[in-house]
Amino acid sequence: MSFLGGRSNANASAVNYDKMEMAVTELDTVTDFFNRMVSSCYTKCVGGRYPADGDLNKGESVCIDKCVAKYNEVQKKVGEKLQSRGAAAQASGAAPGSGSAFGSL
Amino acid sequence: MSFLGGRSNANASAVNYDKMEMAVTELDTVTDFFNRMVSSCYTKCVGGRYPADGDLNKGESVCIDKCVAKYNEVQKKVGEKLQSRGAAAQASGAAPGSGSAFGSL
Amino acid sequence: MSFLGGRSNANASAVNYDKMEMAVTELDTVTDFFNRMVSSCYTKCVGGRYPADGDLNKGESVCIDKCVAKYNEVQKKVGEKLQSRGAAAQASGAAPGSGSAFGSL
Amino acid sequence: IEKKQMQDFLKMYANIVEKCFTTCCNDFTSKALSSKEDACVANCTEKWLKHSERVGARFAEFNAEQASQ
Amino acid sequence: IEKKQMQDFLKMYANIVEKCFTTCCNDFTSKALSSKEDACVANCTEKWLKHSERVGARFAEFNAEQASQ
Amino acid sequence: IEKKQMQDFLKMYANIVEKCFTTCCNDFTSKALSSKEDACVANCTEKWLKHSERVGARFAEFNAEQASQ
Repeated sequence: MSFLGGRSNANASAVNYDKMEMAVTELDTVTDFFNRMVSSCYTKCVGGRYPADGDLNKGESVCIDKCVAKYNEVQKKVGEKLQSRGAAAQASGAAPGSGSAFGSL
Repeated sequence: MSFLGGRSNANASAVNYDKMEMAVTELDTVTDFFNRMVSSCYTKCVGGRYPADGDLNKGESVCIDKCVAKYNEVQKKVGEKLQSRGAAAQASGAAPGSGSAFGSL
Repeated sequence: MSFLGGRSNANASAVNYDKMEMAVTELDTVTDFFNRMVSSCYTKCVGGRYPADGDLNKGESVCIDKCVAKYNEVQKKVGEKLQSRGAAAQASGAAPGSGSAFGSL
Repeated sequence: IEKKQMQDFLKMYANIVEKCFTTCCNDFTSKALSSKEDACVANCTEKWLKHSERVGARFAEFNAEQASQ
Repeated sequence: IEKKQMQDFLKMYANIVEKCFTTCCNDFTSKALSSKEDACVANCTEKWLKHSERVGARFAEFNAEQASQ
Repeated sequence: IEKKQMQDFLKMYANIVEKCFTTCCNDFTSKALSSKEDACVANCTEKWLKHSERVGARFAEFNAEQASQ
């Protein structure tokens, strides 16, 4: 659950919770999120430049650490925003505002 | 069928027609086309700039409407071009120019 | 096997070899590699510019030929590098340096 | 089909994170989001959703038009 | 396998649309394609197909060479 | 699951090839990699792997932290 940065929500039905839990913990999803983080941080911290050698220099290493932290923060923020907007409910075809399937994340 | 912007073609065999109909109406394909349109129009009309607020301004809204229209036009044009070139036939391993599997779209 | 630019390796177990052979020759993988080559070479040799006509000019054609050759070279180099680093072993959860699953490519 | 919707949602989620991170975060001297970055991410997310809804509405109109021709 | 070919074809189709739209369309004050944009899309599509065929031919040669070594 | 790992590995492989080719190869007057390009590809690959490992390590720490809260 920590992956999507949300908190559990007693209002969410157990059924939806289980389904999303399943989907979220699916390897594909985690791998996709991780790969995007790797690519984004590579672009911000390492990429583009012609590499002088095969090591990460000090600046790059520090940048990567902060980049991962910020990327995770952004993930949380966006997750909370989608949750508050009931985007998951919309996306899953439920009446908007009716439930909080995504609240359970 | 409107999705790919083509017209039905009496020359196409019923079998191929059905198969392609199926493939085309598959949710995955529509979702893929739609997502690319969302991304392309975001880049052209909204993206990149540091957002001042959470609303689409007038200019962005107008841009999005035209962008969707043009994207759909381009889709049609490219579809017709592929059709006339028999690209589908080639792609499906049939003798080029022999049939018009894609003509049925 | 030539696809990944490696050489067969007598140390690799037959089982792993078969599994990887399967994965590598899977159409999906070849298609993915090929599509990335098409895109990369398009960007380097053709793309971006407003096309004056529908033909590849001399410069573009020559560029494409070299581009494909270099892309294949890079693929080999990266494959050898991953092989020597035992990246496949790591990725497959085996103890690093323990085997050479990737050596069989 | 429900699984498909969940996957689409998760993909949209991942897309927003990627786009808004790229747009909003350019300073990697601190670990925490600055208040400016924080506001940017909120606005960026909101804008993406509104953009996506508008594209969807226009696309639906276009398809309805095509179907009726 | 036929399904796979259809999917590959649809992916190529979607790729061409995306690339040629990005290259050719930069004016969003009108809904219709200008004649210049229209020609650009036609040329861009044609070029992409020829490019793709050429890459395919070189790639096949390369693979044949490797296999014979 | 083993098949999944193989696929992830092949995807990473394809990503590295694409990124390092884009970064390192800009001269298409010859077919062979120049020694400069060759060194660039080697360094680029090495850097990507180290980068990827570092991101993985930080991500794991973050997840462990979250789980313990």
